[in-house]
Amino acid sequence: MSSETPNGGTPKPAIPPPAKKDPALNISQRGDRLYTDNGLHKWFAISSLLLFVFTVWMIVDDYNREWRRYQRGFTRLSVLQTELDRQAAAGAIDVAAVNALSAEIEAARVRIAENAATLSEVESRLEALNDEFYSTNQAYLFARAEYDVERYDYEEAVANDPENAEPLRVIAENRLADINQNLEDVERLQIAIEETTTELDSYIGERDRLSSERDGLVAEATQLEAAIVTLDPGLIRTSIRNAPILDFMNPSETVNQIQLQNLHYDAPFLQVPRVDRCTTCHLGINDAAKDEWQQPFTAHPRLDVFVGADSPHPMDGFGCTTCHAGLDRAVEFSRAGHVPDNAEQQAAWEDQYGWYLDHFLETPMLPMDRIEASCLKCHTGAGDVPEAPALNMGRDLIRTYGCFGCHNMPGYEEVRRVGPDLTTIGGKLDPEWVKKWLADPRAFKSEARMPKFWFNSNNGGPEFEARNNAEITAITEYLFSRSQDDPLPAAAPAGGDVGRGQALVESVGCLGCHAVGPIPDDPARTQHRRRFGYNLASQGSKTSADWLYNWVRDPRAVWHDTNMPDMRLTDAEAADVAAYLVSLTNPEWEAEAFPELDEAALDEVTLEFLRTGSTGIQAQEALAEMTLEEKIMTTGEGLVARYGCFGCHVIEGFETAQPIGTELTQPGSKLLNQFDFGFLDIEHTRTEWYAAKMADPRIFDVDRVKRPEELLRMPDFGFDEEQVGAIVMILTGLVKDQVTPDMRNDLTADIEAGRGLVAQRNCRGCHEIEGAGGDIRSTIADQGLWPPLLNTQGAKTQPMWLHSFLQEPGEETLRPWLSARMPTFYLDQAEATVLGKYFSAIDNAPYPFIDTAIATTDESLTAGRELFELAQCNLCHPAGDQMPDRDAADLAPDLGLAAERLRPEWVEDWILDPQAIAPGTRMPAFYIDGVSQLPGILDGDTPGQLEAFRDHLFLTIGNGERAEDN
Amino acid sequence: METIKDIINTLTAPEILITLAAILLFVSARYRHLFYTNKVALILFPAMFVFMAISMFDEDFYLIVTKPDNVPIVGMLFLIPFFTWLSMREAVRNDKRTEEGAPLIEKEETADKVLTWPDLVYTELIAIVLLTVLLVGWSILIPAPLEESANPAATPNPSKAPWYFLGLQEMLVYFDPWLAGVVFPGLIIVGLMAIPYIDTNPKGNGYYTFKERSWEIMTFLFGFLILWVLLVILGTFLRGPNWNFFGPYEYWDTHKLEALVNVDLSDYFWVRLLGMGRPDNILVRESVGFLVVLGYFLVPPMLLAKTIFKRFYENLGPARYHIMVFLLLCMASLPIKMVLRWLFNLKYIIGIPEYFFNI
Amino acid sequence: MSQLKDLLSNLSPAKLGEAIQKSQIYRSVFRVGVPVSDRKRMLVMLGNVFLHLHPVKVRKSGIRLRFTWCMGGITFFLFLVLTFTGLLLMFYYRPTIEYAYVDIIDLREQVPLGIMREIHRWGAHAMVISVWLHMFRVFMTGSYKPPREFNWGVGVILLVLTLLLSFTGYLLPWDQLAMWAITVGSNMARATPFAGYEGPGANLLTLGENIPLISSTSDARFALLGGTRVGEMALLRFYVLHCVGLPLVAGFLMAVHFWRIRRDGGISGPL
Amino acid sequence: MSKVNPPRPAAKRGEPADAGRRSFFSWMSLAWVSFTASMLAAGTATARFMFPNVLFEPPLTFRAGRPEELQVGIVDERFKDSNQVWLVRDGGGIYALSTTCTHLGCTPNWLSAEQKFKCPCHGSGFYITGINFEGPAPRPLERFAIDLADDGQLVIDKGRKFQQEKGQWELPGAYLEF
Repeated sequence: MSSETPNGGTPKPAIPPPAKKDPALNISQRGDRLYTDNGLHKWFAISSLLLFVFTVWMIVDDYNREWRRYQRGFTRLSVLQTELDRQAAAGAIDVAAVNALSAEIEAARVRIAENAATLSEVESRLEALNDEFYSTNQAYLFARAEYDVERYDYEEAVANDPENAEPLRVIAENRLADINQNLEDVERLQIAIEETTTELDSYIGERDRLSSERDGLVAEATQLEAAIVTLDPGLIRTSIRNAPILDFMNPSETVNQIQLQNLHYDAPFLQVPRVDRCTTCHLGINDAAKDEWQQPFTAHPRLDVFVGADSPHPMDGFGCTTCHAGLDRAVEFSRAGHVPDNAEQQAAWEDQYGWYLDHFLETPMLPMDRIEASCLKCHTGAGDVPEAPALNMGRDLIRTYGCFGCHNMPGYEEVRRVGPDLTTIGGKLDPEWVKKWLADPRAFKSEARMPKFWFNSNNGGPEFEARNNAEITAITEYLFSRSQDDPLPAAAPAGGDVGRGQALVESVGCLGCHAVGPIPDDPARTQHRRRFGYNLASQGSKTSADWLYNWVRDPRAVWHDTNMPDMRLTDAEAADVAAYLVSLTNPEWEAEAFPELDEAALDEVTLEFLRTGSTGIQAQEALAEMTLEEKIMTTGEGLVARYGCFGCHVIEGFETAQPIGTELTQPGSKLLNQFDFGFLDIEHTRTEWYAAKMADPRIFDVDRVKRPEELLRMPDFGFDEEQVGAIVMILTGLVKDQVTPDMRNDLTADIEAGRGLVAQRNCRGCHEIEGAGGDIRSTIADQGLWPPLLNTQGAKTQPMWLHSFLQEPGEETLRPWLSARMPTFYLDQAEATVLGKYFSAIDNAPYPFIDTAIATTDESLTAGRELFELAQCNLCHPAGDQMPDRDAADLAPDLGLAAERLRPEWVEDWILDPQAIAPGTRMPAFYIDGVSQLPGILDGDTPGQLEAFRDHLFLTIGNGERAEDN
Repeated sequence: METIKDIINTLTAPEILITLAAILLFVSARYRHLFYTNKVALILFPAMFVFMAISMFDEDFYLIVTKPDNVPIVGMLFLIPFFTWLSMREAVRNDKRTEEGAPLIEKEETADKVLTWPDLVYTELIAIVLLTVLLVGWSILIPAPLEESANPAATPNPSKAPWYFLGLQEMLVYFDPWLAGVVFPGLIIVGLMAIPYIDTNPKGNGYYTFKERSWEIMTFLFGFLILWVLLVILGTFLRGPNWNFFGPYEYWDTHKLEALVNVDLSDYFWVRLLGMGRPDNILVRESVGFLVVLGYFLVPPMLLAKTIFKRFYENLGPARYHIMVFLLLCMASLPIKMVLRWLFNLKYIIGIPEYFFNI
Repeated sequence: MSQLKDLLSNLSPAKLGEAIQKSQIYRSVFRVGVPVSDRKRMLVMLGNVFLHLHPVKVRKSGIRLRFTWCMGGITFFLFLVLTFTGLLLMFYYRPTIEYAYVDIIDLREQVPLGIMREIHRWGAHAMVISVWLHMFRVFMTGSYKPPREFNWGVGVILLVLTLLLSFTGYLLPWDQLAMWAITVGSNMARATPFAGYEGPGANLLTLGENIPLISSTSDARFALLGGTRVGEMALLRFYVLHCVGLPLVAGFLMAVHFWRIRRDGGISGPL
Repeated sequence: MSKVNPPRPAAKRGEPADAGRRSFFSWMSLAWVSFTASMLAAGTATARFMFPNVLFEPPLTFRAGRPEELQVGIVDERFKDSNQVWLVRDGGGIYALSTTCTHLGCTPNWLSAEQKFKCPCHGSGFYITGINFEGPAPRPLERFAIDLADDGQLVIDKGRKFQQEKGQWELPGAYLEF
């Protein structure tokens, strides 16, 4: 600082006189230097080299993305495959035909050469004509443009200056005359050109036709060859267009994306359109020919349902992450949110892709066993979703176990509580049974649906025993004290027969919804709908014959809100069934007795309730003044509220109580930090939490120190692993993602409502609908006695008939040979309409009005009669009063009802190919590949014959309406 | 191994860590000619590095240290001690030279001026290139963090301010937001800007020295290293869910509970000392607090002016002296409040939540 | 042929260099030529708009790395890096809550050289540290002492601006990290005495008995966020401040800072 | 950094420090070559940054309904806004016209009364076939590849275009015969 003034004065940089130091002197050897030049250069060189290396590294690192590897691999494989195809196509070329054509072409050439002089004359004529046409046409166009202007001038004058319009009109009209002349010239020339072209064609046309024919023979191989060149234009070209930095100019390796304007990545409080980039690596996903390829190139396994352009969920409209979840924009394996299906796959992925779970990803992909959860985004109804067995199982479980009783769940707001009405418990059960039942429902029958509240993992220790028994006793006594025991409508007549009863139960259709004892292993899930109703095992140890008699005779008279339909049993039949059910007992159970009440334990519980809202001392005093009866009532009422019994049962005084469970409106989007994992050593994910909770609802109390009233209260349903998985799937599938209404255009409210009602009434317990159901068939050996398939019901029956049949199925007997009967479901108008619309909607059939008037001719009617006789329809079908002489099991439906029941067009389809509509039907096929086997009638004309069948059936047999001939 | 980890976990508790660091700072300054030497550096910094490297084997340590946004603080763990050591070493050397009557290191060359081109310009260019290399390498190896998209409904646990503000967030444990978040930051800025005007010591201008300005340097080091950098490091590495303290080798358990019950001074005075209820009138209730605070800012300046700060008072004149003491008292209030909290669970000296006025 | 040989021999790098240096274009741009003599070295420093930030000669001790740690220069260079990368990032970033987050994802997933974001972020962190170390060094060498008191003050403001720049940039990715760091940070503003609605004295600012003037929509925090929570307006405000407001002020003050270094005698040293 | 240069005896005037000079040049040229190379690399990288790998625009290939939906001689403007394409059906088939004027890229209007496309920017006129006939437009409107998908829908591929002046309208794909 010696030369600079400390007060901020500018130091004048004194330029030293050059004489002092020699500028030519090597500067680095001078004393007034801090560094040597060489040293600085060396440092600069090293750091610059480093900089260069790092810059290149940066570019390469940025360029070298994972997806490029896959795209290269895919191209390589595609080239190989195309080459194989090309070789196959080349091998398939008919060489002889090609050679023959070549020879012919040569001959044609020769002929052309012979006429060379004529040909060139025609060609030059054509050229001259074209020239003339051009100039004439030009003149016409110019004139036309002039005319347009003049016409506009005239029009404008008419509007604004009418007095001077007339001369303008004249000008325009004159021009129009010219133009028409021009146009005529043009058209004349056009004709001349056309004629000359035809003339020319007569000389060279054959050669051209032959050439294109020859090209057609080798077209496939040529195209494939071109395709190979497109795929692989050579190493140098490929490398240059995909080189780092240069790859913005028409690269073949690109990030592919599907933009979905109607589907949103659901960020909080806003919706960002999804941009799915999955196809950047999954390159063959949409190509059925690639179904055998390795991941990530393989085609989607179900192109008929997903991704395919013709499927209900085409890729362009639905993308990938809508169902699979994951980060839509990601193009790197782990960041995209891939989730392994199992530990084995996880190990393989870690090895192969360096897989890790991105904890910042809100929606990682769903593993394959839970992928069906995504269906819930659109398929919001309560019914079954086609092709989603696990999802449907979960919905079955929620419906039958009534999760919505304690938890608010979307879609179940209107569904009634699943448990029996307890306001009349005294007339049905006795307290001792109820206590034992509450203590362990599954000891009574393994298929009990009542969950276990006591003796679970958090209150099962010996120190809880007296307390549990006191609680059970208090609740039971409380319920019975509140019961209004209306007398049963009727007493059971004597003489019910166990054997007859059993036969009835097994034949009239009870087994569509009920099973007796455990259902054997059912991996294909063909019998699970028989769990819809309560299992009938051990009934005799539970209720009286009187009660059962009244129940099966007319369920609604006992409980107006029941789902049980009326089987229309006679009194005697009802008595038989009651007798059979009473005979099903559980002796082991009956031998057990429930322990006596421990009053001290009861006091403890009572005190807990008294303490709320008052001090401990007040509570003690109040307790001391209470009788045992009062204690039981106080405690019972408190316990009903604490455990939320009213969620499933109607209990007097609790009709409007609010459900006690956690709300489950969007459990799949619930934030992870809102879950209490306690001290449980499981992975901290939503799925794991739900799975642990469902397997043992009290599990999160493990290692926690709590007072009894603070313990977790959710009861144990005894779900097995599969059931846990199914429920967890539903829970994780209920997410906040919104789907715009357009996405559901093909999934109408009619279909959703119908599917819901079908599930609610368990129609599929007996019938197959949309390809699923008919569970009762496993109990009926004789195929002829199976309930009808309803797969094409909408196309088959008339809506009006279906409507009335559904409401009153007892009115007419369609299939008198069946012992199983369509029960009366007491469907109201609205419900019958829902089903009618549903069946019509899934078959795309018109609803509700259809035209059954048939246009026919007398000839057709006669032919129909003949056909009917030749085909011997009445061998199996009753028709009006004609009854075939056969076993009931071998009969077919009554044709007398056809005219009012069936849709005419369906009848034709049915007769043409019954197996196509109902595979396995015993209806014979009269047409093989659409060819009539009765050539004698109507000259064997298939459509004519089908119409004749129809006409006979509807007009002659069914007395249907004949349309006006015209 | 586990025992060592447990010991370290215990030692890094805020009260112990801050106390230990303060002691280390003062002891090392006292014995600076022993501590700030090349030998110590050659042992200390490799040791720190080995310590970090070994600690990386601990899962919890690894998790918190490798969080992308924490990487700068890991860098700071080395940079700040290194530069502290470097400046103190230079200072110690200079002081020794002064004692021996030799010229300062800087002075030795002062007369010798060099041309800016190329000596300075060229070295600057090299520095730029090397820094770019560092930055590019850092960027290639560590991707910038990107978590879930913002969600006002889901508060992450813990929620932390950007790392350079974590000192303030740590201060919020001890002071109300209006103090820790507004007044103190304001005072830090004002105080920093006031330094040249308060520090009238003409010595030590333009060279490293400790002896000639030990008071200024110790105050600054205490403020910068302990009350800022250490709190940033503490806030980054040792504060977990619910702003609970977690040792470097401790799992961040969301459910960890700490007893954080604390009481106001008014409570101590009226309830515990006088055995009566707290008065209803706010001013009466908090009168003790007001007296303490007023006393804190009024009494020490006068006392100090007569005793140990006599020299300052004489040199600076009343205006500068009082500003300096006020700023010092504000700075000292943080460690004082910390100690009071640790020892007596004292929450507020003045607690008027009715008017958001808590000290 | 011999002419060609001449031409080729003239093509040696040295001769080519000479030819270039003789050309009018070169001389019009670089007035001085290659600074091989002391005089030219000085003229370079005086004649170049960037280089004349430095004096022509500096004290040897003043440019020793051991003395300066190079932190001021590093800070300035980082500011330039951040300006450059920030400008590039602005091409792909839309400051709206719909797009902010997905734009950042796109920078990561598909934008070529999206590494600009990493350089920007880590550069910002590095700049905060280098500013601290710069101030640390300045304090330890007592370089704030006269005549440099004012420049120290400017430096303190630049420190605050650096922190604010980093803070406003922290929100822009619009992820949880960003939103909550800013929420925690900006919540302090609501405790501003008198100006924050939960600050001491705010409830004394009333009209009459019961018309409070300071509420959550009229306090200091609102001014910062443009709303009562960290939302769309906050994102926009922070974006504008981050990209335009604060850099302008910082650039202005940097000019002052550098100018004052020269005026106050260059890099400090013992008197 | 290299160590401070100890004061050396000043070299004699005029002595060329050749040995130093050689290494001086090699280090310096290495330094500046690699520095320049890094700057060039960084510069091209920055330029590359301006070309993102994806395009947020409607896909080049789209489905345009069934051919029966089009009437002969009527210009179908359904896809004008979304995809910048007119579909025209004439007696023999269907073609897809670009809505971009070949003059300066404005979008012409279809004037059904005059049976022409008229560009509002500089008055270029095109026939329904796309041939230019008036105004400054240098060449006819371009046509896009059109094909029939398996499900019977029209597929327009804007990635392949056909220019009349190059004779490309005769190529397969430019015109869907019907």
